[in-house]
Amino acid sequence: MATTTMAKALNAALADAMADDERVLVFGEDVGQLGGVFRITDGLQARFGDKRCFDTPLAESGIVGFAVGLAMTGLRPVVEMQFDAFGYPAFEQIASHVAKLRNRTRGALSVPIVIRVPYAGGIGGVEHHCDSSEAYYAHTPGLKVVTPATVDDAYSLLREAIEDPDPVVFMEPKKLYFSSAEAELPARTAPFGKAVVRRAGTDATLVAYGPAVPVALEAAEAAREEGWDLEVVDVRSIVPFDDATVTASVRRTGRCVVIQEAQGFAGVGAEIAARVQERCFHALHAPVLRVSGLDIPYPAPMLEHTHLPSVDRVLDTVARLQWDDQPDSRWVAA
Amino acid sequence: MATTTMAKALNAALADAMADDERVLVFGEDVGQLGGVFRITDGLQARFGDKRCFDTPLAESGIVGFAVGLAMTGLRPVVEMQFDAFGYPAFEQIASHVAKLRNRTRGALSVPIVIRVPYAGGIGGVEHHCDSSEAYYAHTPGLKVVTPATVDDAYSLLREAIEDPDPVVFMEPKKLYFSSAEAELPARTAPFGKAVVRRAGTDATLVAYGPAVPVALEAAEAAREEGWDLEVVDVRSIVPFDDATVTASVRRTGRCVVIQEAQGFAGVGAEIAARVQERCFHALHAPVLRVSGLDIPYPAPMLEHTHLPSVDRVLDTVARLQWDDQPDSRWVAA
Amino acid sequence: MTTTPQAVRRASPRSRRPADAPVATAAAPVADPSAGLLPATEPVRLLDPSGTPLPARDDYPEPPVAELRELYRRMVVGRRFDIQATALTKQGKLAVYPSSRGQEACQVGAVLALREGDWVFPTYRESMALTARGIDPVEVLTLLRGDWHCGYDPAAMRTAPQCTPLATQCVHAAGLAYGEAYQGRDTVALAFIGDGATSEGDFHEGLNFAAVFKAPVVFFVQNNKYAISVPLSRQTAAPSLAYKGVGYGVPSEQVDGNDPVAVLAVLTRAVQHARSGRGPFLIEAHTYRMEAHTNADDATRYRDGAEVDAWRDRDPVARLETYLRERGELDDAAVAAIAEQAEAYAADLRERMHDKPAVDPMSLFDHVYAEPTPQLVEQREQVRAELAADSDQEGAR
Amino acid sequence: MTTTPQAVRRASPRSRRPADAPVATAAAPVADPSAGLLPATEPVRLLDPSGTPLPARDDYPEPPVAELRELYRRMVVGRRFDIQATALTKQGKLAVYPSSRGQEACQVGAVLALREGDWVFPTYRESMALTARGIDPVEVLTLLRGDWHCGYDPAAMRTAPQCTPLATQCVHAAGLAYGEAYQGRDTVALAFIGDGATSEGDFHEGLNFAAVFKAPVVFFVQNNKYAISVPLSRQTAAPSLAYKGVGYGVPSEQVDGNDPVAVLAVLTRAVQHARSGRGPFLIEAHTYRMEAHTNADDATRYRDGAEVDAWRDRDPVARLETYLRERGELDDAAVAAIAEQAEAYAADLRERMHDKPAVDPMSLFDHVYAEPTPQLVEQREQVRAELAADSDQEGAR
Ligand SMILES: Cc1ncc(C[n+]2csc(CCOP(=O)(O)OP(=O)(O)O)c2C)c(N)n1
Ligand SMILES: Cc1ncc(C[n+]2csc(CCOP(=O)(O)OP(=O)(O)O)c2C)c(N)n1
Ligand SMILES: [Mg+2]
Ligand SMILES: [Mg+2]
Repeated sequence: MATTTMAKALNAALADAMADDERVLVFGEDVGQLGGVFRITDGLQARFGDKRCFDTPLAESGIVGFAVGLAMTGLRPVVEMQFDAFGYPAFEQIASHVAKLRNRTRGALSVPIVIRVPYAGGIGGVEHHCDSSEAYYAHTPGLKVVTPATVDDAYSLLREAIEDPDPVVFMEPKKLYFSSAEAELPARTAPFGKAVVRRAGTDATLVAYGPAVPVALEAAEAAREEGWDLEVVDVRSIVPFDDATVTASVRRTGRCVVIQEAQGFAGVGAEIAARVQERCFHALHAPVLRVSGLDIPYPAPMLEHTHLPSVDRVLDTVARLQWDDQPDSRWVAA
Repeated sequence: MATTTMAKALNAALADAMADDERVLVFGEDVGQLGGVFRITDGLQARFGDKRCFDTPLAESGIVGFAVGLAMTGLRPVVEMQFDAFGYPAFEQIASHVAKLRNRTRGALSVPIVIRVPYAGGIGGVEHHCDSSEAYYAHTPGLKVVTPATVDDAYSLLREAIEDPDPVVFMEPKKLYFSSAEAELPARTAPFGKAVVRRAGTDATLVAYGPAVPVALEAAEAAREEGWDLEVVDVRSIVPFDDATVTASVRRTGRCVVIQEAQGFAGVGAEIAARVQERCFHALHAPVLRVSGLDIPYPAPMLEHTHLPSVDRVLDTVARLQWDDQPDSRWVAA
Repeated sequence: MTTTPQAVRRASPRSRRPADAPVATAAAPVADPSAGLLPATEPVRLLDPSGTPLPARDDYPEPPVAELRELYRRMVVGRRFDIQATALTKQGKLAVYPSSRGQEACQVGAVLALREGDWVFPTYRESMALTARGIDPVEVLTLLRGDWHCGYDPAAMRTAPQCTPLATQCVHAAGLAYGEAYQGRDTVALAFIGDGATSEGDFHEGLNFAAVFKAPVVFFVQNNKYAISVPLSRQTAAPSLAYKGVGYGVPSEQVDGNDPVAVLAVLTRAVQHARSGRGPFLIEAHTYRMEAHTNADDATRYRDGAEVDAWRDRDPVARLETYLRERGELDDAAVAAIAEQAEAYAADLRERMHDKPAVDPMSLFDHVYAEPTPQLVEQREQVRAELAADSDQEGAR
Repeated sequence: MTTTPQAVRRASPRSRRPADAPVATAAAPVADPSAGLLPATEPVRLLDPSGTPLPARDDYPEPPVAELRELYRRMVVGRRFDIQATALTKQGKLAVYPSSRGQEACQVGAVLALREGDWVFPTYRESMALTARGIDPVEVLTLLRGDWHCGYDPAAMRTAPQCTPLATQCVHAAGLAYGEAYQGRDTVALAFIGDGATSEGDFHEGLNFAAVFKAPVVFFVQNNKYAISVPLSRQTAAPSLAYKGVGYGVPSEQVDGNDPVAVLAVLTRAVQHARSGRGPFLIEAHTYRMEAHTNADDATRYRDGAEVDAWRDRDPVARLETYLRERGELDDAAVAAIAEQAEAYAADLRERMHDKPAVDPMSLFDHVYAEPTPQLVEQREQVRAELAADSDQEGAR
């Protein structure tokens, strides 16, 4: 086992996929000679040539639309949107074509494209570089949306994304790129559609994904001091979603906090909270609570820590899980 | 009081706003001489001249971006995205500029633009003409998102949208354009941020917006036969959301079903369900349930009725509100 | 008896071209860097509006007469189809129909210039192009009848689903053409686009990607003067839409879009250009939409009858007929035979469109993903239960 | 003492132009429809790379010498600012800085060609343009220091926030310019854009809107040969980026972007063109980014030192200095005085950037909407409570 970073694991996944399958092409802005602004595609052009890994004109709608055309010829495009907010120019191509082509043609055409999106903040990035855009994609039927929180998941989910017959929006938490862990690559972890219990606990379940997973784990550690034994579930696969693992956990613990970095309103966390209370109502001792980014545009670097879900904010929220079985005073009608 | 349609009310709102405020300009695709494909801008060019109501090149990102520039000069642009899915090419302009300009500049610049989006289905429209895209906007901080379900709300909310100092995405339910009602125009109804109880009831609350409101009302009528007296809340203003009215209703009734036409996953209904259970947990006799469109691309006309939330689907869901206080058998763990 | 026009029989598309599709480099400024890129100032025209041949041109040799006869035949069938489809809207058999009457030369000419293995990227307006391509007319109308989105098998017909989000197909065509070349096939992609849609960003990005990757795409702008109600003067201040090519390093040409001979000649050369590895080509065809945008549109709101009438005199079908008759390539009997074919085609269509098709609601879940997600499986069971309850109720009545 | 360069004093922008901004109509094909629209094949150049004047041109008269001296002064100050900003990144006072060294002639020349009341639409790279425009350098760096997004008041400075989403500012500029004209003001909008960003759809839509609405916009492409690591050859196959104008009916010109005299001359004429109601103008300046994309980038990965060295010989600052000295408009003393001004400017900036600014987290809620929504009020109270708890804890320590 060697220590490696998530960035390196993603790079290895791309390289291994390209080595195993000639049809895989990697392209986007600065992914060629530069190896990507985060070096996720480092060395691919040198190793596989500039026909298999190449830079395109600077135009995201073009990149995604070009990938659609390539996929129609049987190729397997893996494209990079350089940063989250720079996927927006491609939104029409993604929502109206990538997501729908299989459906529109009753399966005659498919678009097994991987759209890699480095997303979320916590890295002191300037505006438009730190959006959490996963909900836009998760709300669009026809797309799969996955996001790793660990090094070996980064490798495995990306390999699976490239092999998947459907388009996958692959959300890469930027702040975890240089997190490292022992990992034996090539690793294969749980498949799409499976959530994973990262930490077992008995008192409440923290459900998190992507950049929020380490926050949840840290909060769970800190919660021991307060006498709470928290379970942490890493969603990994937002679409398809693993109801079974999440509901099993919440039924066991009877309490649930959902954590996401994105602004809260109508985000993925809302969906998870809604599902959990639908399915675990009688097991719940308290409402399902949410911790998320504030409902504001992503703030400037010096203020991002106030925006981001912090361990303290998670613990405050856990504290509101009505351990005394008394209603939350905030919501008691005047 | 005269009988009028929602389309006519919207047209009147635009005309009155233009008459009252010289700064209001109306533009987009086919809004000039043609008066819009739904005739919402009918007669505006003839009455106010082709400098105040005009056609643009066919480019939605351009239309919204042009509106941003115009708004910077103190004008009040009201633009039309011809159909829901044709707002997607403008998504970057909307998410990265319209939503954020005030924030980015600490209030030095503002973008009081109204983006009108005829949305949702039920009219036998071909693909890409029937998307429910409200969640994309509602999830984007900095935008207000409203949607009328009645004729006088259509007038009043549009007038208010044009007067509002913030950008407003104004979602017009296409299938209600030609619904008519007695209305005294100019009407002023409840302001932004207020939900309205459209039907009082005691047994459960149906929360709905836009095209789902008539479905909710019809379901509430039909439910009388089953012995249920249902309250119907029309959300109207998705952002800002009226927690007070919704939670007051659910606390009274103890049961809640949220209805939206959009695909369910991570939609506005998820947010509402999550909020309601957070805030009304101890008043709830059953989980908050949701009725929505299926998680599929909007289907072809001949199949849309299977997709759309129907009165029957609402009643089936109401039936699952655990009237016997027994858990929903679907979710009882095996 | 099949009334579907035969697909053109030409060489198969699989071929010998090497897999390296070189990437263009921006040339350093030279004497006249736009040489060979700008279109001629006047549209190419080989027949005058009355059908009289103009002086022959070396650059655009007249297509073989057999092709012109086939062009005529398909145009006649296409027009008959178009009339039939419009009639079907009145009978409530079609939800909506965007007629392309007046654009027969463009729609059929473009398709005839292609090989069977080439790809077409049509918009919603290209119904006649699709019938000319040999697609079953019932399948062409699936979208507009509303039983499903795309009625034909795009892979089998080498024809993308008709594209509604304007201009988005331009980048698909670039990607497909590049992907085919990358895999050593000499496929050409032809992207149809309207005048209005050239204002969209994706037109720009599609041309640019095709040019930079030297992808064999023909971008074929049918400038029919309107985007729904909006006249060309609101779309552009350019001398003509063909002048957009030079900004991408893409050669371009204008053509009289109501001159079927010129359309076929110009398209044939453009397709050759693309197939020979010289990258994309842009064509602007000047034509006119004789009908309203769709049957649901009211064109009298934005254009006057005189304008439409003026274009009646430039009818492409009559023009080609006159020419072929003058050349002795068509006589009353042949014209009548083709008209009869067209009638049979329409009658067959009418008949097959008579009954509402059976559409299975459960199929809604089949093609969202390769395998439905657990969430969709749940929703499918719910719908199945609803349908069962409905049919129980009906049974009970 | 203020070290901020003074804003140019020219006539005020409010003016007498009538409110009707006519809409262009596409011209019918004429003899040479591209006449007056295509750029000259060679970039305009008035000084050779060593600073020696080239033959005078009627079309581009040399700007008044007072303006050239001012140009020089601001370029020197700009360069010093740029060096200082880069140094601040190394000291951890700035998160990131995209240097524009090498592009001084473009950045300063463009701003100098404008009146105070005109509007500038800069990208992230235009720091020198902003300082030349008279914006407080600390406010220019707010974005990159990270205390807020836009540090200056755009309305007061008639300068839009620096735009990161590439090319999106092009349509804003079109809208603003049209809105100003609509209200009878003769404001010109100048939109900066990079070579790479011309590939984005919004560049196309911006040019097109400006052209169709005859909006007084100057689109100023600084072709610095790279988009981060991607060379121009990957962006376009066009003869040059200036050739994109004709496709919109927009006249264009190329200019040697390292020739400050030519830049000011070409920009001045383009601004006049726009202000006179003749619609937008497109300029491509050939220049070079001497530094990496930002301090975080490693340019050695994609270009070699020889290429960079070759551009050192075309340094715009030295070029103008030589020329002004040769003309006797600048001597050692003047050069030293300006250098001193620049030093003072940098010292002032250094000092004022020394301390981390105080940023109030509660301000996060102030400008999302004109009034915070009830949801934001709730979140604000939560954050207030968190901060109070934090400071209690700190107090308790
Ligand atoms: C992105 C997008 N915006 C708007 C529309 C609505 N729309 C459909 S057809 C049309 C006009 C298109 O005009 P043109 O490109 O000239 O093609 P034509 O219909 O004349 O063949 C419009 C605005 C659309 N389909 N897609
Ligand atoms: C829409 C969008 N896509 C991608 C990026 C990321 N990005 C920032 S700068 C840049 C290169 C821009 O190159 P160019 O336009 O030539 O300007 P330059 O940086 O050379 O001044 C890229 C790709 C972005 N900011 N916006
Ligand atoms: Mg048209
Ligand atoms: Mg550049």
